Amino acid sequence: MNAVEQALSPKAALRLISGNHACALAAVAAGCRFFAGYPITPSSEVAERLSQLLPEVDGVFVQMEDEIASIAAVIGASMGGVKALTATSGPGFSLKQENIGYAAGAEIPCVIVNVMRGGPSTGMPTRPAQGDIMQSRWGSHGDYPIIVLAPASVREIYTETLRAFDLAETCRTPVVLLYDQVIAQLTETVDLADAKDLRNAERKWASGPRETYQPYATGEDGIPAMSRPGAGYRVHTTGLNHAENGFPTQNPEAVARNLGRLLTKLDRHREAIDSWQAIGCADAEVVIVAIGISARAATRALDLARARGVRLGLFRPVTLWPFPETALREATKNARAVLVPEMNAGQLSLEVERILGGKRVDAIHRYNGEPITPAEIAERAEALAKEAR
Amino acid sequence: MIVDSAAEFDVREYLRMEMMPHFLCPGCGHGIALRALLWAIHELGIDKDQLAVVSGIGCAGRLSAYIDANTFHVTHGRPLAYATGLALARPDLHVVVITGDGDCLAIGGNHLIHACRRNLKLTCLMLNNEVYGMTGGQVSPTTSESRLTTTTPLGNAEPNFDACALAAAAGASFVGREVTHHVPKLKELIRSGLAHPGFAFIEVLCDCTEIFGRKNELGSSAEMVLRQKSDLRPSAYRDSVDTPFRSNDLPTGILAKTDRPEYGAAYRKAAAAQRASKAAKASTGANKGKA
Amino acid sequence: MRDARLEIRIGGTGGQGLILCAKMLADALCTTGSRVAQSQTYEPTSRGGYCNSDLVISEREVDFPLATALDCLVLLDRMALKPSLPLLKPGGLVIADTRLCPELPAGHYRLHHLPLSRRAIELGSERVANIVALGALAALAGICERKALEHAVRAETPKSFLDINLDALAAGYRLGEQATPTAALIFG
Amino acid sequence: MHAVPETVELSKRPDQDLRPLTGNEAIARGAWEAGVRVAAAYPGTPSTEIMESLAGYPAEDLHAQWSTNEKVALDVAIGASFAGSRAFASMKHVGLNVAADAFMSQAYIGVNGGLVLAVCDDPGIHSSQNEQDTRIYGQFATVPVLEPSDAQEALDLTKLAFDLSEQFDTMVIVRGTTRLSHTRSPVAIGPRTEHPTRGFLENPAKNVMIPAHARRRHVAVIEREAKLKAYLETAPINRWETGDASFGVITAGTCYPYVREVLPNASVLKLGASWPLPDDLLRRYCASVERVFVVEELEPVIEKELRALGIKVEGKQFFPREGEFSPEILRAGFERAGVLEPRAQRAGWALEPLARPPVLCAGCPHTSSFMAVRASGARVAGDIGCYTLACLDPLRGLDTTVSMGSSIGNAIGMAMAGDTKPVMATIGDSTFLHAGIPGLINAVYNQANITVLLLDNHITAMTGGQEHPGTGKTLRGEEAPKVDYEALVRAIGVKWVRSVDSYDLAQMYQTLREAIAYRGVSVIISNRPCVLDPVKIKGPALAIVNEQCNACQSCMNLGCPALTWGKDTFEGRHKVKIDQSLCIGCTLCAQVCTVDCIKPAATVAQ
Amino acid sequence: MSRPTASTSSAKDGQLRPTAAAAKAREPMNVLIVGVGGQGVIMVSKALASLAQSKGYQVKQSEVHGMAKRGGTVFSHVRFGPQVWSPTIPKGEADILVALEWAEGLRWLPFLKPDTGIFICDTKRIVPPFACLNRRPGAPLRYSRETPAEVRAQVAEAYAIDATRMAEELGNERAANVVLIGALSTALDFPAGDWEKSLAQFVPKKTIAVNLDAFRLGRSWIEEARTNPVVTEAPAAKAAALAHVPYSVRLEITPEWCKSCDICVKLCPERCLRLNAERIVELAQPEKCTGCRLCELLCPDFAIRVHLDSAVVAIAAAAQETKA
Repeated sequence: MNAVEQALSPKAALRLISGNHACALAAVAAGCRFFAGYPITPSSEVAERLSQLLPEVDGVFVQMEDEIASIAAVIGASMGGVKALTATSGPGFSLKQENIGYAAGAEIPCVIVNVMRGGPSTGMPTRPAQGDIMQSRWGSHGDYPIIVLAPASVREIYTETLRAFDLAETCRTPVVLLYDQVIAQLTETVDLADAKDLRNAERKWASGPRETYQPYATGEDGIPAMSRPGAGYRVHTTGLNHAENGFPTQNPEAVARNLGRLLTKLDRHREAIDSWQAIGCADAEVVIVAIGISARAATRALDLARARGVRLGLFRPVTLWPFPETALREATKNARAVLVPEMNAGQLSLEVERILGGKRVDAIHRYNGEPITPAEIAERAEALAKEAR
Repeated sequence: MIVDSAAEFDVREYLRMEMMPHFLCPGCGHGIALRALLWAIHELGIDKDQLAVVSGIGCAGRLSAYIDANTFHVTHGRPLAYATGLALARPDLHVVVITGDGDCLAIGGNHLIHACRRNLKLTCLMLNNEVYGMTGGQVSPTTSESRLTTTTPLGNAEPNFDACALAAAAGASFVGREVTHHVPKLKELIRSGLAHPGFAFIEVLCDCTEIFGRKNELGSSAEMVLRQKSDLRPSAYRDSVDTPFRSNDLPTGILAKTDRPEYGAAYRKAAAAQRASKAAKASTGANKGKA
Repeated sequence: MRDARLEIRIGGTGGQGLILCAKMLADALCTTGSRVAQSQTYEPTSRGGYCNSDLVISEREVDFPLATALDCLVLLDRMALKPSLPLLKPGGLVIADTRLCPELPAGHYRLHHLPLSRRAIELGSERVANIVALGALAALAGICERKALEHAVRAETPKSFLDINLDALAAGYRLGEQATPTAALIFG
Repeated sequence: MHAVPETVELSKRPDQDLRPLTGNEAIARGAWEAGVRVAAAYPGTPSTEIMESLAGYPAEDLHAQWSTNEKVALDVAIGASFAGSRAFASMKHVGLNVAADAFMSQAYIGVNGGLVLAVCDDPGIHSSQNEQDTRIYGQFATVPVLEPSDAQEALDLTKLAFDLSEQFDTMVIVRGTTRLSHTRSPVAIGPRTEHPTRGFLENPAKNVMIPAHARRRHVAVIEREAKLKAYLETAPINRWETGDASFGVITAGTCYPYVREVLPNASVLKLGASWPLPDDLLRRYCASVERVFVVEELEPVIEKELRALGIKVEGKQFFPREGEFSPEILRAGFERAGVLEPRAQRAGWALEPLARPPVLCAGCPHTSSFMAVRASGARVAGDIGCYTLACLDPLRGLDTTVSMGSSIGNAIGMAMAGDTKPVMATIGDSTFLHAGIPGLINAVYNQANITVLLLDNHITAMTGGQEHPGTGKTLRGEEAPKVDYEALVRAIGVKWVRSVDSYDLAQMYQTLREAIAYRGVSVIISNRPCVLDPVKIKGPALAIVNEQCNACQSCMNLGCPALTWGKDTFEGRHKVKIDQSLCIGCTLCAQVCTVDCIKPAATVAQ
Repeated sequence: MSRPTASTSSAKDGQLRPTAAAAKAREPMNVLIVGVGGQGVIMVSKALASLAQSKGYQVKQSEVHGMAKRGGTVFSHVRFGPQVWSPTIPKGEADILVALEWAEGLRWLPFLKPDTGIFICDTKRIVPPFACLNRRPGAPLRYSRETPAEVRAQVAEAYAIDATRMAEELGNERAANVVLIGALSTALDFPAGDWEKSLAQFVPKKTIAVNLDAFRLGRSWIEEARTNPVVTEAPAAKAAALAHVPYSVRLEITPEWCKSCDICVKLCPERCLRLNAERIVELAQPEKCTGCRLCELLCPDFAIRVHLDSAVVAIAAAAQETKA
């Protein structure tokens, strides 16, 4: 029994584990056999853990010379048909953006963990923040689709990591696992017993004769079948705009056709992609929309407020991007106001405002490295509820 | 023997014919270097399906598109990093990197030195034409001093890299340099590089006639091809009678070769050893338990 | 619901093994069915600077995993005093090292001034002060079974340190069991 | 090829002694013994060693110089004669063409100090562009021509020529041939006789050739011819050797020993001067034999004169008008004429002789120049010099070669006539100074669109390495001002001038192409010393790494004599090997080698 | 010794009187020394002429200059005797032919006296560039094919000496000509000591010792060869096995790929390519193409493919022939 099997054995189902370690464990469980990274606080434990785990499963861990090299190596490994992961934090995430765009454009599956810390720039390496919400969606240039998952607990890091690989592989897209420093380095008791029901999805591999194979031609699902090097297809992969045959083109029709397909491909898989949690929203006067540690504080705030007779609800997008818009509208349809507590100067609230156009949206913005406390949320939400009555 | 297979090697068997003719300028040395690469691949009998070519951005980066193999045209400066991932994940593939002087030494310089140090089995073919050709002729890390480029209108004042010395200093276990005029020799060098069980860095001095040559009045392609070597004066000619007339002295051929352990194999070996030792422990533990 | 939540902080300086002892405690609690969230400060000056390790213990899944109101505070250095004391619940339990945290301001808490580090020195290594503190905390707070804690200490200790750690844990338990509050509840 | 030391020693020992001298050395000795004061020449095979040999005599005895061309050399000698000193000029047959203008006028003027012109013909064309017969020049200008038959006579007749010159107030030609020049035989030498300067003779009517003076001088020249004829009737330089009266042979110069070789006992009239001819002597001799044969190399000069005298002679119907004579040619002629029994023909062994034409030396800098010339696709007017050899395979770099300095004028004409190819002239440094400069001036003046490749190898290489005004040294090796070609060319008005090291093949290719692209006169100075002179260059030899050679023949294309085929082949083509005793390490082959298999021999396992 | 000229005519009464020509006393000795420029032919002939002159003979030594040092044929006629007329030796009259190079020796063989001539020849082969002009596959080396054995059958007395190797073994390749002088000395009546004295005047001071060794080696070699014929074949004389391999060179040009860069045209060793009116490469002189593949290898656009048709068959055949 190797470390992974041990970790996943029923006896060990209930265990104490940190967020970053959960991510590492889940990655291996999801079939990830390649990790490339560069040390950066507060994500390094993912790398450290995988450096122990991957050799156990005949996978490869490599510490690269920088974050750019890390994402590049990850995409390279994935081009080779191997599920691959990298993990980083703000400054490193910034460095990775060009190549994330490449992975999106060339439709190479990969998973990128971004543990959010204070910013901008080097910011506060050991303090939590939630300032990469927009970057995770729009970080690379040009238009491209991407999936961003925002787990709020150690257990969810585990499950969302599994899901990240599933989505990356099935949708042929980079998936960002976005969580904050608190969750990353928090050690929690988690029950992994019910998390073992993995889909462990495989990429859609090319089949059929080489002569008729078009690397970027798709069927209804909008996801092209990928060719595995060595399988005899010998295709070209490029970051240049390309036609269905994979070769660069500047033909406007071909570019529009293929890029248009790329930009809408996730829409056809929203059922699998979308994930959220809505607590007590049905009768809530005020719905709190939050992710990560802020959502954890909000959960407690719900209890605090109910004790004082104020009905609060919580909408927590687990899939942050594409944003579960419909679910948010549904969850907030009865609420008089929405409160968005977030550890940044206003990112999630922008998206919420956009989606809920016209509804009262208030926000708590915190960027001093201190998590927003349940009491603060409760207090503001109560005030908001009273105001709205 | 370096000349043997010329007769049976038809480069077209390795080209994506639908992509031809290629987009390179007339007389571009990259085309010659590409032939040498494909020839070497042919000689080694590497299955095209098992061949992966990773290239960066620039004129050299575009070459991968013409090779009938698994080809990856990646981001600027990063082909070595992509290739590192690919080669580590897929040790069964033959991974070749085609990169240019700017791609490899400027934006990708960090990856180069670490690839040299890491010694993963990769063949890095750096086509050095002394200039950023794709972007219209800007100064590159290998542009010779005093040369004119679109960004050095006064003549390049920066010293240039000796890429091979750099790679060797960074620990590359195989370093070689050749000019395009010596196609069979270049093929042989690349072949040795491909066969080398570790990281092989090969610099090919290529002419950029249309942009660099024209700007610096270096003559036609044939003249530039000849000049590459007369300017180089490989050390072999150092003592010849024309010594006083030329100063450059860049060596060619295999310039460094060591048998350091290959990273991927070493890593896998260590991992396997660890797995074996754990399995042994586990089984003895289980036996004890039974007893 | 508030009753279902217990918050413990072990405060001191970097290098005192605060996180390790919090983890041992968390492990012990975990085996006994509690849900634990353990977090800590990661200061840029992780060696010698202020450091703490927090445990939030709950019967069900911990909602907010960070300390909001401490039930117990272990002070292994005076540095931890200032950031931690304001979080202390009224009437909370404070265990402070006599040597490294000799003076405490007046407040509404139960204070046990114990020679944790001195006892550790007597045992042969100041580095086991954290385990002494862990024993004392376990004894005074009564939050976990001694056997479970001993098991956790065994699991997390390298062989060469096992004896001294177990001795330290026992010494801590003794200190805790014999202790009477060195200061009465003070209403400031 | 420089001064012969033993001759210098001899000059210190006036007692008669036998020394092995070549004909050229003997002519020089004769001039020295005759007290010559000023001597000038332009090198030209086979005459070159005459002046080199003269320069071996003490500087206090005579001034000897290389002049820029033969006309200048003759003018220098004429000047010295004007000044009353014995003067001497030497040249090859075609050199006299260059000097002909001065020569023809000087024939009218005559001499003050004795003036002798040694002209060496080249029957058989060993190293020339034609085999013209200098005796006709003597006839044409009414200047006596003495013809030595061996080295001893070369000495004797040269000495005599000075005396005759002063006696008859005429320049005298001593005519040699390649065979005389380059045959060594024992010569009795003598001391030098000083002839103090006579001083300038102020006599404009004789010395200034305006029409009025010249008309009178022509009369004097014709009178002089009569006097010379009279002298020659009895002169001991003519020899009547008796023999069988059934036939006789009239001959002169180097034909004489061949005649004697073939007909040891025949009646022979050996003429010491082939112009003018002693009519009476000839009549008397012809009357003494039944048949008369004239044996003379090249043109039937004597034969025609005899026919003009009404004497029945036989000659050119048996002995060819072209090529160098040999005993077997004479034997064959006499056999055909029926005076010799045909020899039994032996069934010869059919041997196909190996073609071994002269080639550019290993490492010759012209090689790379002509590689580039060839690649340029230009129409090339060549000139006289080693580089004329570049017309042969494999360089095949020349389209025309006419005469010294003709290349530039020829190129101008080709360009003006609208040759579809770019037009180029290639000319050596010495040839350029000899006769190329006026052509270049003409090109600029007439705005010709041509490229001139000035092949500066720092020496007059073809004739064996003589100094010239571009080398910075005189004939005697003293420092001299050096021509700055680039400045000279610019002064002429050429705007596009570039110097290039011809060992830099790529640079050579490029410069040539750019020069051709320039509209107007462009001049490239290819600057590389000759590998033989003034010092023999020998660098580390190169060798071929045999197993790497793919027999592409790129190096064989240089035509380097150090390169040949080894025993191995590749795809049916021969692999190359380098003769290390010939290789000088110029690296040109390595520069064209497409597999980089040419390395210093020391690093190549043989 | 008197002046050798036969100029005994005298002028009397204004008329030149005839005299008898000097009778030919004895045929002179004719030695023809030949080789290639740079081999030292002139030195050999000077040494011989000097020795002959010191013995009181009339000597004529005639040679060519000029082009000779440029790798061309060099010959020197040495004639000595009481009376020598022609400076050159008539065809079929040479008593001894000394050749410093194999093909040169063959070239001058017709000058040797058919019945009594002695042929002394170095087996060294200096192959001129002209012998390699036809560079097409299978083209033979245009060098003399006759073997020493064949020559021996035709000549009265013939010696093929590997003088160059012998000199190399003595430590100075350049002394090969002196080995041949040694051989020559056995054919003439001069004492060995006189030869050595003459030699010493003509070789560089530093090399006198090695040259004297070379001389003695040449002498003893001949003496041994006379009693015990040495078989020395000209090296690789029969190395024409690969000649006439029937390759047919064919260039396959893809015109739409050619970008007119001119590299192939400029670097083709045979200059057989050109750009046509459309600036596309074409094989202008197929008869010159050797199939060297340089154009194929250096074409950046892959527009040229060289085929050596039936190459496989030909190579196989040639290999078998070599084995046989």
